[in-house]
This record gives sequence, C-alpha cells and structure tokens, in this order.
Amino acid sequence: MTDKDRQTISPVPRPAGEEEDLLRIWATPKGWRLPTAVNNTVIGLLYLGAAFLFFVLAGILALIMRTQLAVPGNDFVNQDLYNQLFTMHGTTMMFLFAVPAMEALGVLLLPQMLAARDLPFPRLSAFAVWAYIVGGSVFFLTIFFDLAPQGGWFMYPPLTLTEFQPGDNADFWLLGIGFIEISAIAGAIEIIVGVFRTRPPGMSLDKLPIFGWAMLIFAGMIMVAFPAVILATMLLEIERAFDWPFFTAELGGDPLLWQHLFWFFGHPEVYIIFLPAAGLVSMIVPTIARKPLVGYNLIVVAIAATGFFSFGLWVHHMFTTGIPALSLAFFSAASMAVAIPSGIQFFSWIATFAASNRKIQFTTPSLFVLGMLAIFLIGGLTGVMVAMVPFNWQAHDTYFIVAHMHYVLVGGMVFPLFAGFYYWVPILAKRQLSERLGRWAFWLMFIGFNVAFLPMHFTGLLGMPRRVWTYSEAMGWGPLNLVSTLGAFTIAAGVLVFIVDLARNFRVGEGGKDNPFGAGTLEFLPQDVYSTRSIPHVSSRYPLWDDPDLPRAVAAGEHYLPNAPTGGRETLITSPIHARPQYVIQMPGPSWSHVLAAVFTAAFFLLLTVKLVTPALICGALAILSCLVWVWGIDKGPDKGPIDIGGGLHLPVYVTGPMAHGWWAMIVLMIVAGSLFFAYLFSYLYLWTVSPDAWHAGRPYLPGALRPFLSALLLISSAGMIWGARHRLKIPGHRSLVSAGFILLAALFAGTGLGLEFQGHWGQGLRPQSSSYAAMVYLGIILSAQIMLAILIMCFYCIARILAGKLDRIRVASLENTSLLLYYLVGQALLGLLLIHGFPRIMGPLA
Amino acid sequence: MTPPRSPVKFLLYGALSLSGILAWAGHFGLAYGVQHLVCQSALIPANLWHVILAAATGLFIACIGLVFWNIRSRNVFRDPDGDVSQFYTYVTLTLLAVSLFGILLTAIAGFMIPVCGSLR
Amino acid sequence: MSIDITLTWRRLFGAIGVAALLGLGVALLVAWSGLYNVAASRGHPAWLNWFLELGMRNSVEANAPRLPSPDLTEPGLIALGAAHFQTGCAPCHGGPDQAVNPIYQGMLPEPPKLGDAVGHWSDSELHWIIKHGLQYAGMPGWAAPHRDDEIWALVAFLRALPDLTESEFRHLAAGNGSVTPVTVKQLVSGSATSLAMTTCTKCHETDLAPPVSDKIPRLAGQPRPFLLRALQEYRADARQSGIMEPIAAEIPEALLADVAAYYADLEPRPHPPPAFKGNPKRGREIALYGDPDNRVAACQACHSSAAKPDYPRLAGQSASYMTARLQHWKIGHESKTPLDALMANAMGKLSDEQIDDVVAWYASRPIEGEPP
Amino acid sequence: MSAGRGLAGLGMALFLIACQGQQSALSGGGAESDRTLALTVLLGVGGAIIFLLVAGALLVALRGPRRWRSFLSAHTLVVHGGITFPAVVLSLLMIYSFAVLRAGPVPESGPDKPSHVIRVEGLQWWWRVTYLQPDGSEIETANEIRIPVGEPVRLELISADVIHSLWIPAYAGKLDMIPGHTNTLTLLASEPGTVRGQCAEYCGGAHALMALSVTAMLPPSYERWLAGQAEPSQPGETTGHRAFLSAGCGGCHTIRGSPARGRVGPDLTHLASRPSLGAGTLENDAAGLARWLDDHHQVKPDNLMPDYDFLTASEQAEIVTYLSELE
Repeated sequence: MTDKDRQTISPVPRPAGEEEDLLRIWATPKGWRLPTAVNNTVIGLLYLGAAFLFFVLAGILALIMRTQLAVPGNDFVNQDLYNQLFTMHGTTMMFLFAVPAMEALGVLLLPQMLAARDLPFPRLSAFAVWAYIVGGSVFFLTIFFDLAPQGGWFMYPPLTLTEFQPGDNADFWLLGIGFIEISAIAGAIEIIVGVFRTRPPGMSLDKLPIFGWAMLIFAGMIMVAFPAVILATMLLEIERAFDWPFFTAELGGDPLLWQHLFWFFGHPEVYIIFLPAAGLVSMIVPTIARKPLVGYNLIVVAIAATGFFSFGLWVHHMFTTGIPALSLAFFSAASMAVAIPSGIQFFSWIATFAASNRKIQFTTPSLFVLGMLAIFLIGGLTGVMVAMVPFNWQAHDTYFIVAHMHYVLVGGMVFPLFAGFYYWVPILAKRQLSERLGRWAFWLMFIGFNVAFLPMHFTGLLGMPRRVWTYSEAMGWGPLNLVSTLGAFTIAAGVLVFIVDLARNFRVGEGGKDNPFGAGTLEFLPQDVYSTRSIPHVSSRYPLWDDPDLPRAVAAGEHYLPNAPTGGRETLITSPIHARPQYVIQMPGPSWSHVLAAVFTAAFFLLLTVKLVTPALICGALAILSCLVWVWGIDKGPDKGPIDIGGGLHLPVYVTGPMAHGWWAMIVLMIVAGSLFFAYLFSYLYLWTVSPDAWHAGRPYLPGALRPFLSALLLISSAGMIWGARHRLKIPGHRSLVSAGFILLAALFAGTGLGLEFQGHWGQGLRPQSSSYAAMVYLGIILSAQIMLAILIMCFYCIARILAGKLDRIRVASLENTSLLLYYLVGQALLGLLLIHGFPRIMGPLA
Repeated sequence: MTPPRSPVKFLLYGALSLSGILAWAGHFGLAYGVQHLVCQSALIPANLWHVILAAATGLFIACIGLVFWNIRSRNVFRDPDGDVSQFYTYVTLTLLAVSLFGILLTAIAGFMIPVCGSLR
Repeated sequence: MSIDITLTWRRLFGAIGVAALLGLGVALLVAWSGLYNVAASRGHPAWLNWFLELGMRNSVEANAPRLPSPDLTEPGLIALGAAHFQTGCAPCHGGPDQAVNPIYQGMLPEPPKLGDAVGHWSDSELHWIIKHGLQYAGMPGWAAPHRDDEIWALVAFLRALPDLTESEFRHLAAGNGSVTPVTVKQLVSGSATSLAMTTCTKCHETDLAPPVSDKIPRLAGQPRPFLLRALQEYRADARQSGIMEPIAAEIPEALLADVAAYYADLEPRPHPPPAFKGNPKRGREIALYGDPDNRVAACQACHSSAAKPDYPRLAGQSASYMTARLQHWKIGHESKTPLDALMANAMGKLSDEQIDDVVAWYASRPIEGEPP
Repeated sequence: MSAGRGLAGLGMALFLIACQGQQSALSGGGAESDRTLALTVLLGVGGAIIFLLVAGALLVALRGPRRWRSFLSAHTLVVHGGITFPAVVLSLLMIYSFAVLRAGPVPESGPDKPSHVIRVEGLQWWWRVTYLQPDGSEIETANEIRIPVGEPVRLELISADVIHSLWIPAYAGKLDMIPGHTNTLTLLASEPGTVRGQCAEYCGGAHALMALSVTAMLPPSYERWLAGQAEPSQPGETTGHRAFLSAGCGGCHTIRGSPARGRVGPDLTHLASRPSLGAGTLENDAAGLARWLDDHHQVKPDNLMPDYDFLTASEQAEIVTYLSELE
C-alpha cells in the first residue's frame, strides 16, 4: 500500500480523547464483575486455561494408570477405579481438553488475526465457556465420588445401558458430552460468521490466514459431526431413562447403531482437533522461515479435502464388527484418500523451511513444531497401517492403537498447541516465557513421549489389549510397560516445567507492543483491550512484511474505524468473499445475563442427571429467562444513522435479511438442526434394514392417511401465518396487533400440527417401548417438538417486543430469526411426515 | 463503494468450488448405501451390484470431467479481483483431481471385493 | 444534622445478616440457660400444638410419594395387619379390645386413637408414616424399611379398623390362636394364655389349621437348621421383616432351637387348592433348568429336599408369600447375609411373569410328607 | 543414525521374543495370521523407509546445502511429494491389502459348511464353547477351544450380554461378538500347539481377566479328545459330589451324568481337563480350585458367581476334591 492510499482512509492526527473513549468502552470489568467480561482475549484465555487444567488433570489420571501397569499383577488401583480412570482420561482429553482448547484458540486468535474488535457474538462465546467450565468441573469431580462413568470414552451399549450400568455413572458421561455439544456448536456459529464476515477490508478469501481456513473447516465439521453424537447421546439417554429400545437387539434395535453414529462423529473429531493445530503450524512455519507458506492454495485444498474425507472413515473403527468385507474396503479406501491431504501439508512445511534464506533458529516454538513433525509423521504412517483391514484385525483394540492414537493426537494437537502458546504469548502477556525452561519442557516432553509410546506399538503386537487393568507376568509385557511408565513420568516432568514457566513468567496483560518473531500476520499489530486501534486495509497474506510501517499507522488510527462512532462496542462487517465493508455492528458488552444463563443451563443438566426433576425444570426456566434478558437489549435497531468509518465510507449500523450477521448465524444453526435430522433419517433407515420385522409389525398401528395431511396443512398454514405477520408489521413507532395475532396463530398451528401427529400414533396404541420402529416414530416427533419449544418461546418474545414497540417493519431481526426457524421446522416436520407415514406404506407391499 | 450484495454469489462459488468433494461424497454414499441394501435386504438383487457401481462411477467421473472442462475452458469464476478468481480456480481443480482419486479408490474396492460376506 | 437512611443493597444484606446472627445468639442463649422447661407433663401451649400439627401434616403430605396401593380389602392382608397391630401398635394407640396403656397416655403428644385418625390420611400417607415414623412424636419407623408389602398389610388393617367390633377384631388378631377369655386363676397364676406378641399361631399354622392367610409361609416340615437360621437372622436384623424381627427378639434365645424344632416336626397339613396366577408348566422349566439368558439359576438345585438343610424347601409353599419374597429381592436391597446375597444373585433378571410361573409350579406341588 | 540402529536392534530382539509369545500377533501359525504377518512386515519396513525419507528431507530443508534446499522449496515438490507419491504408494498398498482380504477365509470348495463348527458365546467374563456335531448334537465346554490342525474350523461368535471380541492372535485377527449378531470366523491352524486368546473389546468390570486357551491338535487326537468330552463324567457317589449338589452348585453349572444341569455358569463336566480356572485367571489345580471357591471375588472382581465362603472348610475341601477329579 502506498502512502497516498493510506491517507485516504482516516485523516491523522486523530482528535484527542478517541483512544480514551475506546479504552473506556472496551475496558475489562474488574473485581467481582470479572465473570461478566466478554472480550475475546479474556474469554479466550479463560477457555484455554480451563482446557489446560483439564489436560493436566486427565494427564494425572494417565499417570495413575501407567503406575498401575508398570509391573505385572500390580494392585496400586483396583479394577473398578481403573475402569473409571481410562474412561475419564479419554473423555476428558477428547471432550474437555482437545475440542475446547481448539475452540479457545479460535476465540482468542481469530479476531486478532482478522483485526476485528471482537467476535460477532461475544456473549455467546462467554456463555459457552461458562457452561463448559461449570459442567466440565462437576463432571470431572465424579471421579472423587466413585460416580465416574466406566463404559470407556466410546460408551458402547449394551454395556452402558441401565442393565449393565445401573447407577448414575453413565449419565454423568452423557452430561459431560452435553456441555461440549453446546459449547462446540456455539463456537462453530461464532467462528463461521466471524471468518466470513468480520475480516478486515481487502482480505479476500485467498488472503485469509491458514489458521482462519482451518477454523472455518473445523467449524463446518462441527456442524455436521456433532449432531450425530447429539443424536447418539439422546438415544442412549432415552433408552437408559425410558427403555426405548434403540440398541436392544431383542426389540429390533442394534448396538451397532451407536457405533455408526458415535464414530460418524468420532472420527471427524480427530480431524476437528488436528486441523486447527495444523493451521497453527502453517502460521508458525512461515514466521520461522521468514518466507511465505509454499503452496498456500494447496494447503487450503488439503484442509477442505481432509474435512470431507474424514466423514468417510468412521467405519474404520468398526473393522472387527463382522460387517461385509466390501464395506470395510470402502472405508479402507477413504482412509487412504485422507492420507494425501496430510502429505500435502507436510511437504508444504518442508518446502517453506527449505525456502528460507536464513539459518533456522531453534526457538521453543520451532522446537515444538519440529517435534510435532516427527511425532505426527510416525502417527500418520501407523495410521496407514491400521487403515489396512487385515492388519487392523490384529492391531485393533490393542496397545498398538493406543500408541498410534497418541502419536496422532499428541503430535497433531498437543505439540502444536504448545508451539502456538509459546509463539503467541507476546500478544497475550506482558513478557515472554523463558526460552531455557521452554527448551527443557520440550525435550522432556519429546523424549518422554517417544519413550512412553514407541514401545507400545510392540506391546500391542505382542498381544496386550487396551483397557485392561492388569496382566500376568507370563505374558512378557512387563519390561515394555515399565519403559512406557518411565516415559509417561518424563512427559509429566516436561509439563511440570511448563507450569513452572507459566507461574514464573506468565503475566496476563495487553501485549503486542512488539513482534519478537517477526511474524507477518495481523495478530502481531499493536493491541489493547479494543484490539487494534484502527482496522487496516489488507492487500496481501503477510501485511506486516509488505508494509513495515503498518503497525505504526494502525496504532496511529490511520485506517478504518479508529474511534467508536456509536459510543459503544462495534466492529466492521465485510462481505464474505472480497471483504468489502458492508456495515458496522453494535455489539453487547459485559453482562450477568449470559453468565446466569450458562450456570442455570449447567444446573439444569446436572439436576436432571441426578434425577431431581423439579429443581431441574426450575433451573431450565431460569436459564430461558436469562437468555431472554440477555437478548432483549441486543437488537438496538437503526438508532444511529450511517456512520463514517474512514476511507469515505458511510455505513449503516443495522441491516436485516441475508446480509445481516444474525441471519448467517441462524442459517448455521439450521444446518446443525438439519444434520441432526439427517442423522435421524440415517438411524431410521438403518434400523429398518437391520430389523424389517419391527417395521412390519408396526404397520397396523399407522394412523389413516387423512391425519398426516391435516398435520401438513396446519404446518404449512403456520408458515403462512408467520409470513403474514412479517408483512403486516407497521412503520417504527406503531404497534401492529394484527402481526402479534398472526404470530400467535403461527405457533398454535405448528404446535397443533405436531400434536396431531403424536396423538395419531398414541391413539392407535403404539408405545415407544414396544419396538425400535415405535421408538423411531416417537423420536422423530421429539426432534420436531424441541424446535417447536424454542419457536414457542421466540414467538412470545416477538409478541412482547411488538407490544413494547421494539419490533417494527425496520427493526425486524427477532421476527426474522423466528420465521427462519419456523420455516425450517415446517420443512423438517413435512419430511418427517413423509417418512413416518410414507415409508412403511411403500415398504409394506414390497416386504 | 460497491453496494452490499446478497450471499447468492457466495453460495454459488462455495458449491462450485466444493463440487469435486461433493461428487466424492455422493459416490461414496451411493456405493456404501447400495451395498448395504444389497446385503441387508433383498431390495436390490446382488447381480445388479456391479452394474450399478460401474454406472455410478462412470456418471460421477463424467460429472467431474464436465466441471473440470468448464472451469478450465471458460472463466467461470469471473471476478474483478484476479487473485480471487485464480485462487478459486486452483482450489476447485485440485479438489476435483483429489476427489477423482477418492472415487477411483472406492470403485477399485467395489470391483475387487465380493459385495457381501465378511470373508472370514 | 440529618441521618442518611437511603436503602442500598449493601445495607439491606448487612441488616439481614446482623438480624440472623442476633437470632442465632438468642436461641443459643435460651438453650444454654435452661430456661425452657422440657417436662412432658407440662403439655404444649395451644399455639405450639397448632404449629407442630401444621408442620407434621404438611410434611407428611409433601414427603409421602404417591404409591400405587395393592388391593387393601384382601382378607389375608387385613388379618396379617391385625395380628401385628394388636401387639405392635395397640399398647400406645389403643384398639377395639383395649384402652391405651396409661404408661403411654403420658406421652407428649399423646398417641391418637387410630380409628378416628386414619380418615385424615390417604393410603400413601399412612404407608409413609408407618414406614418412616414421626419425629418429636415417639412414633417409630418400621423395623424393616424395605418391606413395603408388610406395611401395606397394616394400612389395609387400619382402613378396616373403624368398622370393626371388639369381637371381630379379637378373632381377626388371634388368627389360629385361642380367643377364650382368661380365667381369674390363669390370670393371677401367670399361666395366662392371653395373646402375647410371641404367639406364633396368631399367623402360622397349627396341627389343626393352615396359616391364617396366603401371606404367611407354611413352616411345617421345613428343615430345622433353616428355621433356626431364619429366626436368628430376624433377631440380628439380618433378615428383613417389621413383623417377625420384634417377635424373634422377644423369644428367649434358649427357646429358638425348640421353636425351630417344633415347626420342623409339625406334620404338614393338606391345604386347600392353592391360588396362583402363573403357568406351572413354564415355571417347572425355570425351577429345574433356570433361564440362562436372564442369568436365572435352576431353583431346585437349592430348594429341593436334597439340598443343604439350611436352605428352605419350596414345594407346597404359599404362592403369595413366595411372590412377596422374590419381589423383595428383585427390588434390590443390601444383603446382610451370604445366603441372602446368594439368592439375590441366583434369581438373576427373573421377570414378573417368570416369578408368577415359578411360584405357580412350587405352590402346586405337594409338600414332602404331606398327606395326599 | 546410531539411534536408528539401536531401535532396529531393539525391534529385532522384540521380534524374536514375539515369535515365542503365546498371545503375539507376530508369531503366525494360522492361515489368516500368516497372511497378515506378511502384510505387517511390509507395512512396518515400508513405513520405516518412508519415515527416514521424509525425516531426511526435513533435515535437508533445515540445514542442508543450498542447492538441495532450493530443490526442496519448489512448489512442484509439494505437488509430487504430497499428492503423486502418496497416491501411487497408497493405491498399490491398498490393492495388495485387498488381495490379502480376498484370500480369506479358506478356499470355498466343496460344501459351504466346514466340517468343524464351534459356537463361541461371550459372557461377562468367560466363554461358552459349544462343538456343533454333524449329527446335530452339541458338546459344551468353556474357556478353551481345541481345533484340528490343517482343517478349517468355523467359529460362530455370539454374545449373551454386552459386546465382546474374540482375539486369538496366533491364528487370526479379532472379531466382535455383538448381541443380535452372529459373526463367523474361520481358523486354520498350521501346526499343533497351545496359544492364548483374550477378549479385546472392553466389556465392563473384569474385562482384563477374560482369556481363553486354544489348542491345535493333530486330527486323530482331536477326535479322541472330542469323543471324551462328549462322554458324561463318572463322578461316583462321593461326599464331594453330594456337597456340590446340596450346596446348590447345580443351579448354575452342569455336570453331565449328574443332576447338576444349570446353564448360567460354565459347564463343568470335564473341568479338570481344562488348562485354567476363571477364564485364564488361575491355575487349574487343587490349590487354584480352593482359592477360587473361597475367594473368587478377590481373584476376579465383579465376576457373577455368588460368594460361597460360608461353606465350611471341609465342605469346600470335599468339593475341590470332587471337581479336581472331573477329568
């Protein structure tokens, strides 16, 4: 960018007091109000800190297990505790550490990389974090009360049904998962809208930092993968609580349905964890080499391809279930295909190192990156091995898999995370971490890791299965296990050194005053609570390398939005492809409402788990109330005119329709709901193929054809009603009671339509406990009913806003979101009617 | 300043650039689904399996070829910002190639291994 | 000079805190000083009576779960309840044939006449009160908290109580025991046969009569070690029964073996065609071979005459009794003896239907040694 | 590179140990495991070579001569190293693995049913093994499988409760036992010997203590052994026999030829001929039996047999004597 261009953005010097305004508006709440904070740096650090705490805790569990396994016939812990330990270790590492840590990085770094003031929905991420912290802590505490689940982190039924796990233990697992489901989906919304809409002007998609691409695909994968596990956990909890036979073979269910759903989530989960970490590496390697990433486009291809191919792998966790060899072969083939994108990234990093003109410095971040390359390479190669069906039959469920999986996850995620932490500390903290301690931490972890896990490949091939708490001396696994245990404690020593480093040197504060590694991306611009002073115009992938003067210019306020023209928190929304400025959003600040909503949501699930239904319902109602309070003040409407952001641009502060960021968030939510329904369709058809008899026996219970038509008619009219409500709204200042009436009718019609459908089956005497067919019929209704509940609340919310004069023809966001969800519901319910009433009728004659 | 636009173009670009990968997903889902039906229910006779697989593979490869040719020969991602259209073209074509590989692997599996039976 | 009395949150919470501390202090002071007179003879002032009554009534209503009650008009159930009531409840509450013993009249609060009081409570509430007792009223909880079935017998009796005459009650409570009035000579000489708690024949069979109801097990012909073990376990609270545990506790230890011997040697009497609802044919399969799919062991392995003598024989046993026992294990409770645990394990996942079947088979078989 | 040599040495040493391991996937000894072993060696060696190549490229990229580095920094390297090379190698590997997959089970010549069919049922936490005879009769044992050498044996795998997985590494990879499913696995042992197998799918509580032994015998001795198993036991009216029955053991266990015919626990007809107690947990001798009877919940926590520690010492001793005579 030339000097001439820059002057056209915002005139300097800036008026006095602007920076003070920004500091005041974006100030982090102090003292006991700290929990109300929503700044992405505060929330992100909290998120990362909690995730790291769970990493340490789950690591301690691993040490206890390693101690038990150090020698044959040990009795350091008993069978019952050991079974809880490995379940908690896996669950905590996967759900309470890995995914949240990656989300945390997204929350923490994305806005800084995009030079946005904050995430588009700051309270949403804060809500997710608090729900996760409260719920995760309670979940973890169960280990101290002998209440921890002991079904393994994969929780296969029938072992996890009440018959074999009668206590609340398994329910606590379902609870722990519930929180991560909530926070993951909230994070996905945040990240997708953030990456597409809050980029700085000029940062078209081809200039997006690789980490942004990784987080985008990460969020996209969450949208598709998590609904599968949401459905699976729903099925399991319903079967545990109410005996609906989804997994009970005698009544037409199938234990394999759980495995399909769980691994349809579980395998992509591994890539959900790996992709952002690989994104980190792609950010750090160019900085180490001081050269642009070689093959940026190819890496984007690799990330996208990984995201998709990873959904074709799930059965490779099921190679030993006895399903046809060809099914295995398909998934074996997809497992081959997914190796290619990893190869691309690997060679891209090698090429970038090779392109460097300088001698590569082995700083702590570089060491962790190189450690990652070595470890992940081995993990990838053993991954190809276990993708081979015959080899898998031997290696599956042995310590070979334990070794492989840790090489992939520790190499693919933990080492990059440490690299990333050392690399980005300068923008989070007042001072750097110690290089000396960092090296100690690295070498201890690296050597310890290989000592612990390399021998496990052999332990597994020598016949040691996973999840065994003891083994006899005659098996000959003793020496290898002892070596592994020593390695595990060496890793722990490395982590301890890191903690010491944190304690001695890590002081949270606004950093970013310098750029110690000489990075080229925007997060190393000068920062304060408001992020960067002004939002730069970007014209390359490494703006800081192209324009050494950029930090000064940005800090001087020479770029976009150097002030707070609306007097509150705000950031710039740009177009999704080219990042052209579109409008400015006014963002909510600190508040207790979302914190309370999170706490009550957590309390709701916890109380349900221990079967205190009444207090749970009260907490649920309070959670909804808190949410309503939270959103009531957000939709400020076009209360400020077009504002000047610099560069001759005058942008609106309020838009609705497809351009609005809220509309985008709603679409993401609908895709999530759609994935959930898709998982339901899959389950329905899957169980039909497994036990067509149950469908045949259920055929006489199908209500007459008139009833579904009536339901459909009601649903369609409900959509018409809400459309009418939208069009009968009046201009600002006038309240449209007609619209309010239409909204009420819409809710009534949709609710009646669903009620009619339920009553039809119930009236015929079909009971969900009787067969898998019946259970699936009612599950379909439940899936629509829960959306209906949300719509009902939203409808009353809209009516209240009309009556309060806060909903009119212009300020229409709440009604718009309600109608979007209602349209979606109508679509889903119609599809459901077609399936439930049509499918048995078509299949009846064939059978 | 360009006026704000609706996200239609964005969606089109998105779908088009992912067409290869979507084709792979479609082929994979079709192969796995049909095979499941052949083996688990008598809905599709086993002797049709290879015909269906060959047809599906041919169809999807043809689709990929069509998209490839279209993007290559005409400047589908017409865009004032040359970098963006170049980026889209590169990503789309490479994804098509990688997906083609994925589809071929699936087809090889389908032709090498008998449709049902666990072979154990 | 002006006083600032603006109410702030801080002041409000402060005031509440200070008040709470003061209240706590006063209460401690009263307890420590001994100013409050706890003599039962003083009675409660009216306001306190009202307050305690209110608390008790609402507490019972709030805490008693709404349970599905069995058929409370079943004569066997009422008879069982009557037998226990006469010696277990009437001393405090009085009954149709006796006034409240003056010793218990001095209790505070005075135990209510149950004929009048039961009308105020629902079945579930009565069940709850009997099961858990009442704090501050001297009402004890049931000796065997898991035996809901026994408690229902008492509820059934209480429901019948208001309409009972003295002699009806006497016959009901006496069961197989004698209801001839005591003579003066018997009374003064200590050989009175008035029905004591330990009178087994109130419920169990005699050489002339079968047990008073189907709820009562048939003891005649059971092996001596089994009967003795049962009595000892009742005494030790290791076998759960709110009716039998107090009785076993009252029998002198030296006599336990004799009681066991008495019933072991008692000639089993022919009994009327047993009432059961299951299918004896299916039951036979379970009894002989078990149901491996549901981890049900073969019953006959332990309950035939070839088994160890401290295992009970089940042939000809009362159906209703066996069902209650099996349901008791099925609900699940902490086993206090190895044999109890063994049985809980051995019955596996026996379904309700299977319980009926296996009970039907055993109930339909003749007792060994029973005249045909 | 000396570390690499050290590793290779260690690998060789382990390999030698592995060949003798009774539960090793590296020993081979059956048709399927031999095929898999060849694939394992190929994958292991090939993986090591690729690791060395890529690690070498990385080292060169970091510290190599300028000319080599500029070669490595080219965009075409990313294309060929990241796409072409893996695509070729992986395709070949996949085709080879499919060929291995196709080779199983045993050439399907002649009748579709192998002459030896054994039903293995997984239960928490032991194995019920039933030999299905051509005449329709069944011979039941537990926690031990015997197969004839050189003849294909079909195992029918089912589960009574939760998911288990049968893994006999010396003969074949693992295969799950899933409620509602019957999976079949064909074993073909190449030489006589006894190996160990173990449950590989976590099945709750005592999963770690759910093993079994598998013995491959020459066909004539196999037939002899099977005929012996088919016979009822000849216990005689000993005091131990009476103690066993009167304590109620027959409620769960069958001893053919006696009134004990429970089917909840393992068939004990020829208990003394089996190699272990408690599914590979204890030695099968008098001491092991006594320990099991008195203390089995310590030996194998959570196992579903009730406690019999209330039996008197003499009762226990009588039962132990009786059981150890059930050849």
